[in-house]
Amino acid sequence: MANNVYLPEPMRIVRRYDLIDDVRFFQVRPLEMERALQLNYLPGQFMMVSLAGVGEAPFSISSTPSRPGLLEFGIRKVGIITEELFKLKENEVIGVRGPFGNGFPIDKFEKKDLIIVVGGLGAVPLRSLLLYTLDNRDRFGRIFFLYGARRPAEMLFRREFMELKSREDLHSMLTVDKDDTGRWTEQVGLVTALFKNLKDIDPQNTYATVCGPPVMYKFVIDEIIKLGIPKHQILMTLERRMHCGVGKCGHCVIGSIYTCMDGPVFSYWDVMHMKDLI
Amino acid sequence: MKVLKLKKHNLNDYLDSLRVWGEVYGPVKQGEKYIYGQLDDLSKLDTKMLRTILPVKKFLMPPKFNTFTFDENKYKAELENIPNRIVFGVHPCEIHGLLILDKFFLERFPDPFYGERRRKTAILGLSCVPDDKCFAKSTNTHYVESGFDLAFNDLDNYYLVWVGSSLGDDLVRIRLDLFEEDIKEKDLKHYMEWRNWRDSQYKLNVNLTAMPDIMELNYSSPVWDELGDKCLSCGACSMVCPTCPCYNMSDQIRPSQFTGKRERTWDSCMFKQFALVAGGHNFREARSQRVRLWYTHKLKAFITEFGKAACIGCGRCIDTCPVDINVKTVVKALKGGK
Amino acid sequence: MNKPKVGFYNLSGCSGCLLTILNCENQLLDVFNGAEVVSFLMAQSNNVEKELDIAFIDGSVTTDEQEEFLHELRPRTKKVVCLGSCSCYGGVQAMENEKGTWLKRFNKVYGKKPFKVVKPFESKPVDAFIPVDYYLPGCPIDADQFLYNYARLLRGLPADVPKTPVCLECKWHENECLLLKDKLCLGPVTSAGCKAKCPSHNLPCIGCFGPADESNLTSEFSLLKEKGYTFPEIERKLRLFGGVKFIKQFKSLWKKAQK
Amino acid sequence: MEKSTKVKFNQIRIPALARVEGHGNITVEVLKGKVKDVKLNIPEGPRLFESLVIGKTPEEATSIVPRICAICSVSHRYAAIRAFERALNYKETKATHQLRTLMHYGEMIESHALHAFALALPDFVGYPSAIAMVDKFAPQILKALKLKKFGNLVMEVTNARWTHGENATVGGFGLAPTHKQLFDIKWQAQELIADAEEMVELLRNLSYPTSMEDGIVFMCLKPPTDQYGFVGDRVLISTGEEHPIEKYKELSNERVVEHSTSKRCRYNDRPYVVGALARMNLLGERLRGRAGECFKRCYSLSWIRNPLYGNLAQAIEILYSLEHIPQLIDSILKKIKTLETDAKIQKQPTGTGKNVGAVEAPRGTLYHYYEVNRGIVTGANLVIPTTQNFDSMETHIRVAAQNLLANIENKPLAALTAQERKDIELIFEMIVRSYDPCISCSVHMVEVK
Repeated sequence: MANNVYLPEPMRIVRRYDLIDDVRFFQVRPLEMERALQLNYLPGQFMMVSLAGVGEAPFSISSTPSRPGLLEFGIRKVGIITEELFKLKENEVIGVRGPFGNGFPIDKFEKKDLIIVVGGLGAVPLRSLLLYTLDNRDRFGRIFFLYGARRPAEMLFRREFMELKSREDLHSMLTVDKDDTGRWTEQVGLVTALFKNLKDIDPQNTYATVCGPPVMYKFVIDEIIKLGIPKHQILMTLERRMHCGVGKCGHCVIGSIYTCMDGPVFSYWDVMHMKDLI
Repeated sequence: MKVLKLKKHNLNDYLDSLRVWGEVYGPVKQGEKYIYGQLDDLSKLDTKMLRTILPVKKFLMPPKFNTFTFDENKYKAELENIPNRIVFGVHPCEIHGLLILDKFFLERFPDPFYGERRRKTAILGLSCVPDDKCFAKSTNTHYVESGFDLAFNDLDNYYLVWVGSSLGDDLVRIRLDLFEEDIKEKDLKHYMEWRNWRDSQYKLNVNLTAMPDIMELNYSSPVWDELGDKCLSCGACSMVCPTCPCYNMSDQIRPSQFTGKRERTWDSCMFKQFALVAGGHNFREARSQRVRLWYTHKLKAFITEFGKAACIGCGRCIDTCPVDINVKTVVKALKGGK
Repeated sequence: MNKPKVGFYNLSGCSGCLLTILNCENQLLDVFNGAEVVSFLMAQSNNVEKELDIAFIDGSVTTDEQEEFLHELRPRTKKVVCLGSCSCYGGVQAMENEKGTWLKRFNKVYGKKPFKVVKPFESKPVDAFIPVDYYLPGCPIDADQFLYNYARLLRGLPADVPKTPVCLECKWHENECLLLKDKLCLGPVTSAGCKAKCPSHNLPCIGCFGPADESNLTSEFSLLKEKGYTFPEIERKLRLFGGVKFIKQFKSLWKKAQK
Repeated sequence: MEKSTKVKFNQIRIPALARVEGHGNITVEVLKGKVKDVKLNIPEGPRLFESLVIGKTPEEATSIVPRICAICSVSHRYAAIRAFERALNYKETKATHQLRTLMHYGEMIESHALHAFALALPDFVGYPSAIAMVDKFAPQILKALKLKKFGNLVMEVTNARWTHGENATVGGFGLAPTHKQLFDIKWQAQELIADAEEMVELLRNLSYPTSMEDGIVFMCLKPPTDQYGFVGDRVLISTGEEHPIEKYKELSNERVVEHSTSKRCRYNDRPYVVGALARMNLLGERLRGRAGECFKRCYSLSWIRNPLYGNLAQAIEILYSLEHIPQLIDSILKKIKTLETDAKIQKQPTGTGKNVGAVEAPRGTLYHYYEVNRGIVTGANLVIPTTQNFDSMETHIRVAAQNLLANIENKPLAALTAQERKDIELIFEMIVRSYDPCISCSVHMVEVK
């Protein structure tokens, strides 16, 4: 059976280091170079990571397809599989299959302005989108990147995002709820407070993407709605229990939606329309 | 489509001859109920059966089976030891159930485990006469045009046999001598009379028209809480439903060495852990939410997804739920208020 | 790599859960090779009591010696696993069957002469004395469920014991529903794992795996009541393996249902 | 796990008996070269089973009593069924009886294989466990495990589970086995006979210590036919007496002792022994076939004095059971059509009555007595094989201690070398083990009025 959708593909862990306290960065690649170069995916898609004897779980891809050959994940230690994943060292082999899910509708973003709003761990999938748009900078309009973390020590990819601050073609705003270091040079306050800095938004020509903890959605979406952006141009990514990634096992079902196939990226219109989605 | 005739007294001989192709299964009485059992002994075959406890899906995605064996990090799919099987006696409604599962498992992201078993399972349909729990006429699943290899229509002392696939044709050719090819006008008349008579035998009508709208309107209805209070969360409804496909995965390893298997078992969205994610959040904590999901998924979501409800009117839920929660009672509760 | 150190212990019980392990004849060498079995009194005589990665406990606590043993065991053990209904719930011996205090019942059986060897008391589950990490219920435990979890625990993974109702496995075996045949079956409120052995033999579930994850007792009661069963009949069945906690929960629910 | 009380200077103490079911320890006190006191202490926690069955239906009680002990759960179940059926005037059909016999053979094979080969044998060849023996005795251990597994299979097929199966009930069975299952058992039994005989030979060729030898009174049930067997309604005693099981109280004379949560038994104020060795001594002459040949080859006058031959007796009983299974199954298969109806449970008992029922458990005669009032149990009394054997165990330990000390010129205990002490302790343990004691069984059975 050549195309077994459930068959994990062996991949080697190339690099791993802690992003923050309980979130670890994993860079993996297929064992064969040829296969590595064939890897194709969209920002917002996810992979099923498989540890033989332990099980499988879905993880958002954090790398961008515009930098081929490698896959990157930011994984929080929260369950049995991640606990085991954290025990693995560089050069060990894990099983990976995918990509799954719909991903962000990149084509629709062409020539449009883009507001990327991140809370906490939401940086994992949205980093993929951010890096993708920066790598293809001329295809998109203005890009606003708003990232709120609780404390400086809880900001994922902090150094990387700080470096991006110097780019003139990106409006990057980083904020923390509270600075407990005394050395934080960026904003302090909630991510919603950053919206006042967004100038001259043309709502019909702007897409907003949001990812963060459930509590954040409501407040952030209120702000986006205030900007007049249509509901179908507001996109968010959601989480559910998954065993297959391909709409079979049923665990991620919500109404007629399989989060793994029809999501994990949904428009705010979907969310309003589909009960139980958030 | 080719149609043939088979004299009734030749049925057992014919089924016996099919063993050259694969294992032969059919309805067998077990206690007061029926199951699809292996027909080592054709005298066990009972063509009068109404519904088996488990539907045909048990052949295509067994309650528990291995998907992969593994060592260290090499996975090997377990697809080789699946035998050829012939399942005789599948009623029209259940063939409709198979068509739904086919869509589900074979269209987007084909499932090789289902696909391989489906390919190796010949479906031999059999006409039936409804009892007071059947409502296939309401779901329009009481006749079949596709999804089978052979379909037997019982007309007193002979069967009209529809050949529905090239495999079906091959199976006929194993004992072509038992079949007659000349369908006469009186056969057609006989068949039409039988249809009319059989259509008149449906006593139970469960009207699913407008269910999506009704369910939408009833989203916050207290009906769900009442059903949730009553539901035993035993999951039996999911096990017996011909269109319930949900499953769980678990990796089993040996204590002293790193070899193991990845096992797949039937699951039910009626169980508390079903939508529980790592970190402890449960998306459907309340039993009422789970009952609502089950019925909404069957009677509303499937229509959005596949254009028709995932209920085939087989009556298994009516026959199975100890506390009388089933398509009939739920639809009634939603439509009639109480 | 060092093999994990494990110990198998038996308190008051029938030893059926340890016997179930010894009954895994085909996997027995695997069981003993996968770990360093430092203590297994029933199977070997060269037992050493030392630091443990995992302790498996069969049986309930009924004497002061056993209580002391648990307090001695816990600090030197990383994971404590209860095997079977006795250690998980107290076992049949915890059903507080007849009226009166435990002492009264004890004296009735043994007379008033005190024992010199031990001080006995009413049977209690292990977690009444020390924290327990995992529970594998059953009377006795199921061999496959044990082997699956044993391998997981040796690898440092948490136990995985789904407590879905017996009905799940019962349907897998294509049994007729005994409740629908008006039998007093505890299937819907009892945890599966037993492979539905009793219903598969036309015998109603006696609840030997203890409560399911989400036992809807209220609904089970109304159903059984409808079928003509009385409170004492239902209670007697639930008491067999339910354990003290379950009995209490069941009593309060029953009172609620009466209102 | 027992309290690590300090061993006194004049004591030999074995703190926790290994490779037995349940908890026991031995203390032997010696004063001036004379063995003063021998105690087999049983600190097992009481579970008050006698009280648990009161107020239950016979059906529920039959589910409760096997939980007394996993190793003889089938015998407990069978004894309870016999007692209830005798009390409530049930007639056992032939098909039911044969299925029950098959189930009982299953337990004999499994329990004996576990005990003789995995628990007792390691002592004779100097290993701490059967698993440790694999290095040198792999083929034998694998054969033993195969036999044990087969016993479990028989119990699973007849009684639904290895341990605590629920299929056998008052009035019959929940579900009769299928033709295929029975045929499979028959074939396997035939194949295993050679293995069982080989294991008998292995045990026959061991060297048996003699230091504990002393005359023994034996008791067992008398099978109703002139064949060997494990059930009956009369009791045979090696003194030549014969009594109905209704006299079980006078035969066992249970009493309470301080150092044990189990009661003790004597007959005519003498310790007596039940179990495989008793059955062989009293009924061995009835054995035919290969088991009969083995018996003739193995039997000697030591068998009436030396409990260690109990292990060998068990091995011969495995062979006996295996040899009888094929013909038993042939006879069951002839009735396979009626089996499904004949052996099926009749309606649940609701009657009134009282009586005793007895079976030979692997380790000896087991009596269950119940009083039932309109379908509810109002009284129970159970006498357990191990309880009956305890006094004899103490007697033989005493004899052994005296003889072993005499062999080393009655040295004071304090002067014993570690090896000398270990050798003595090993003999004590071997004595206890040879009775295949089931300690958790022994603890719980006293009369409730």
